[in-house]
Amino acid sequence: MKGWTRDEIAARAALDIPDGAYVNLGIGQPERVADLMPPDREIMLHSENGILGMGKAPAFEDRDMELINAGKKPVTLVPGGAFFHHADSFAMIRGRHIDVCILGAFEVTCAGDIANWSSGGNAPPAVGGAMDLVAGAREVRVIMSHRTAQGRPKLIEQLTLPATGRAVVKRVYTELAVMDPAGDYFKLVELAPGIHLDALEQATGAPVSAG
Amino acid sequence: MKGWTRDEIAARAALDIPDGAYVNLGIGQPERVADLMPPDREIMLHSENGILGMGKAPAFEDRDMELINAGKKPVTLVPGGAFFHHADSFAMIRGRHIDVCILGAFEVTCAGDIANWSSGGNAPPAVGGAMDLVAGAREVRVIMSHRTAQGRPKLIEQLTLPATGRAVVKRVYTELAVMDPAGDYFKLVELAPGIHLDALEQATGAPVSAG
Amino acid sequence: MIDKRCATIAQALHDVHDGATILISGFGEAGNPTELIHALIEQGARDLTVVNNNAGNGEIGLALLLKQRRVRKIVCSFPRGSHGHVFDELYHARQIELELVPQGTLAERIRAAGAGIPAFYTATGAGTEIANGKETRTFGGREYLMETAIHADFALIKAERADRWGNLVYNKAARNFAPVMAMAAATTIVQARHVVEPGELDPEAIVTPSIFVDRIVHVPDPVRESDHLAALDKERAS
Amino acid sequence: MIDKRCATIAQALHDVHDGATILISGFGEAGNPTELIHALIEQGARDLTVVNNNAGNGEIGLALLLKQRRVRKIVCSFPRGSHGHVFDELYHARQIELELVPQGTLAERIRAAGAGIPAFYTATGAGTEIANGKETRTFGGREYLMETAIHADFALIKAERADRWGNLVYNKAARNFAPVMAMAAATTIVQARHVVEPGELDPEAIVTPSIFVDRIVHVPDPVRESDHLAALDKERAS
Repeated sequence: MKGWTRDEIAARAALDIPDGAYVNLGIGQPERVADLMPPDREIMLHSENGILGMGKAPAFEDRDMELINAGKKPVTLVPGGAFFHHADSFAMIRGRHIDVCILGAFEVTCAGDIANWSSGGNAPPAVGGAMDLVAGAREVRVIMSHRTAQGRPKLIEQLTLPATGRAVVKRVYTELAVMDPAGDYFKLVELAPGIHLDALEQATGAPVSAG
Repeated sequence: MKGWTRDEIAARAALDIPDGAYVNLGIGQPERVADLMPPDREIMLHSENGILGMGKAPAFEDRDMELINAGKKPVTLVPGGAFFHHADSFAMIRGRHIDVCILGAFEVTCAGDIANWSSGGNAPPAVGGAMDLVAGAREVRVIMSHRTAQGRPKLIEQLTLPATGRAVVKRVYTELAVMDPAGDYFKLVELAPGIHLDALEQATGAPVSAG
Repeated sequence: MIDKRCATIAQALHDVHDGATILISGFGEAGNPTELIHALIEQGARDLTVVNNNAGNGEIGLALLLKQRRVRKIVCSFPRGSHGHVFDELYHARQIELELVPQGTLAERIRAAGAGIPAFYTATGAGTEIANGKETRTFGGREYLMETAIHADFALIKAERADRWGNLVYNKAARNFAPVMAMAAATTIVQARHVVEPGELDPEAIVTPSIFVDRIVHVPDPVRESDHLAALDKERAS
Repeated sequence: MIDKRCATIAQALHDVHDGATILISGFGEAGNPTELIHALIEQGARDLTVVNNNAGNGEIGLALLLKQRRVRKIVCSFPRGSHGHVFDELYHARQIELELVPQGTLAERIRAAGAGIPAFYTATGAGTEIANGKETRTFGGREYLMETAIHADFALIKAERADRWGNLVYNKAARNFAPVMAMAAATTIVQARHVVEPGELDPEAIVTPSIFVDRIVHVPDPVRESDHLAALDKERAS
């Protein structure tokens, strides 16, 4: 079972972002979405630590460790970007000004619950801005692999890990499909090429509706 | 009965303001305090509408109606002054960053209650920043005439007008005396020259203690 | 390409509906979006709820909107002024509803809406008439009132400079309520003295980041309310 | 004349008492007041409660303060990092207390303290472990948590420029928590790369007005945490 590559997933998620949107991208795989935006669209990237208008990573010799993103990596600022403090930054999030937030996740349920902050081990708990983002962004979307490395479904009916938020995820992009949490099932939006519905159902820990 | 002139009252109030204080002065008589500061002191004047570091009134031809104070009169900005928005301005007030606020008042009680926003007539009620100031400034002081034009005491035991705040006034300056609300009496701090204690007691609608 | 500039002021206000709640910036005459208000009068929406620190001066801007009987309710801290006769008459004739809010509570309630805070506590107004009908609660031995967010459909604000993304800076004390109002409305409409290209505003000095702004109208030479009031005084004296 | 500049960094920190609550600015390495923290280590106060977004990196600044066992409790949103071994070890040995707060709630709780708001409501964390033991309340059909202000005895922050009154501007994303922390502490102590005369900072662009600042120390060439971490990595690899 192949489906979409990681870049194809990111490009598919990028397709759903409207021109002019204010977007927050989670650390890791969601960051790729910025590089794969359709060329006709201009979007504005928000970073929790007080940046609107994040640009691409600078060359190593140009990096400024006082211009870093939420993942603590050096970035740049686009013309029209702005700096602000943390309370203002989270006012943007909490106040529903971020149009789209794309996060990674350990688990997402068909009710839109998400777990992405604690893998339940004995490492110190660390939540960062994840709970603020899922509670505040107008549209919370997730890019994730469909199953764990051990083959267990990550799109399920009930979270097994601690929740980041409840009933907040509107869309999930995986290597197999695009699906929308719809209450007690996932609504199929699009199948990856070469993936059949029964294979998707098999890989998913909750009902899937193609209708 | 003479006592202090209006400027002498303002100068007496100015004496109590420490060097380096952040001060908010109410509209009218309290504004005079700024002009009568001892020359060895540097204070920073706050205006509710987003100014720290208000300077003197400009010449008529230099006035800028986008640089006005809370009383809507043109002012200037001193070097080291700053502009900010209304929520930040009242964060300074509510968050107890204003060291001293000097207001006018219709009535003050020995418990420190103050009425200065509504004279109880049928004009539309208007509160402005008065309630925020009395609730938030670290030290609320009042400059007022001791009695009404009709000779009724304005320093009393119970407010007859709608309250601006309760148990907030720490010191009152009048033409007769400086007094501190002390619960069920006013504590005399200083008598104006030529004023005797019994005359002060007569003019005051609450017990006065000289001890 | 993102361009929030509107070709005409009418276009910027085309969708204001009857019954809308509208935040209007300004304190005294500093920061009043007078041209936007006049365009709103042209536009015709009525039964409005308006939130402003004051209640209009003379017969211009907000006072004129009131005079045209387009405002059902005003939420403000200080509906009085040397030229406040329009509001005064409506108030005494019981033709306008007034919600009086202490100035700092007003600013904070607007910010709360913009910041996703449904309610907060403040000591302002505890023990006064303002507390009537409000929940109180004690923290650390002191009494506080619970105050709720003021959300709005539109904000009309005035800025000094805007870029096409909607980043804004203001002029001196004309900043006042505009930054929090820009945060709290579903649609924020700005009149700006100068419109510049993205990158021309210093990113360290932008007061309202573009995320809070929806539409920009270029009004290079806004009317001065003080000129209007002086003319009004002269007319009355003669 | 008002002059908040301190002659020495030690003087700026002389009155930090055992058991104090201290806000420390910074996110990643941007905005960390490393020299102030090192001076606090010299100064000797212990049993501290520290509020910071993270829990220190490498063996510098906050991590070094932790390593010296001077911190009883840390309040933060993300106590993890590629160089977070000092906190990790203390945490696993149960030698430090952790209060985990979502990042936006942390910023807002600090701002609330600075703005005189004892408590507010937020949807962040509703329905999660973060809600345990917290009051919840429904507004408009949605569940919110009540969160309370975080007051502090001291704030240690880093700025780009300060004048002698204490007006501050920052550098890019090094601004982060500093403006709200400056508001929330009884005593705010600033290390600034540049110290200038009043009037040199543009009054329209001042981020932290002087009212929030108590002491200023000139630290023209602060250490770069990334250099320290690179050296640490090199040492370990060899």
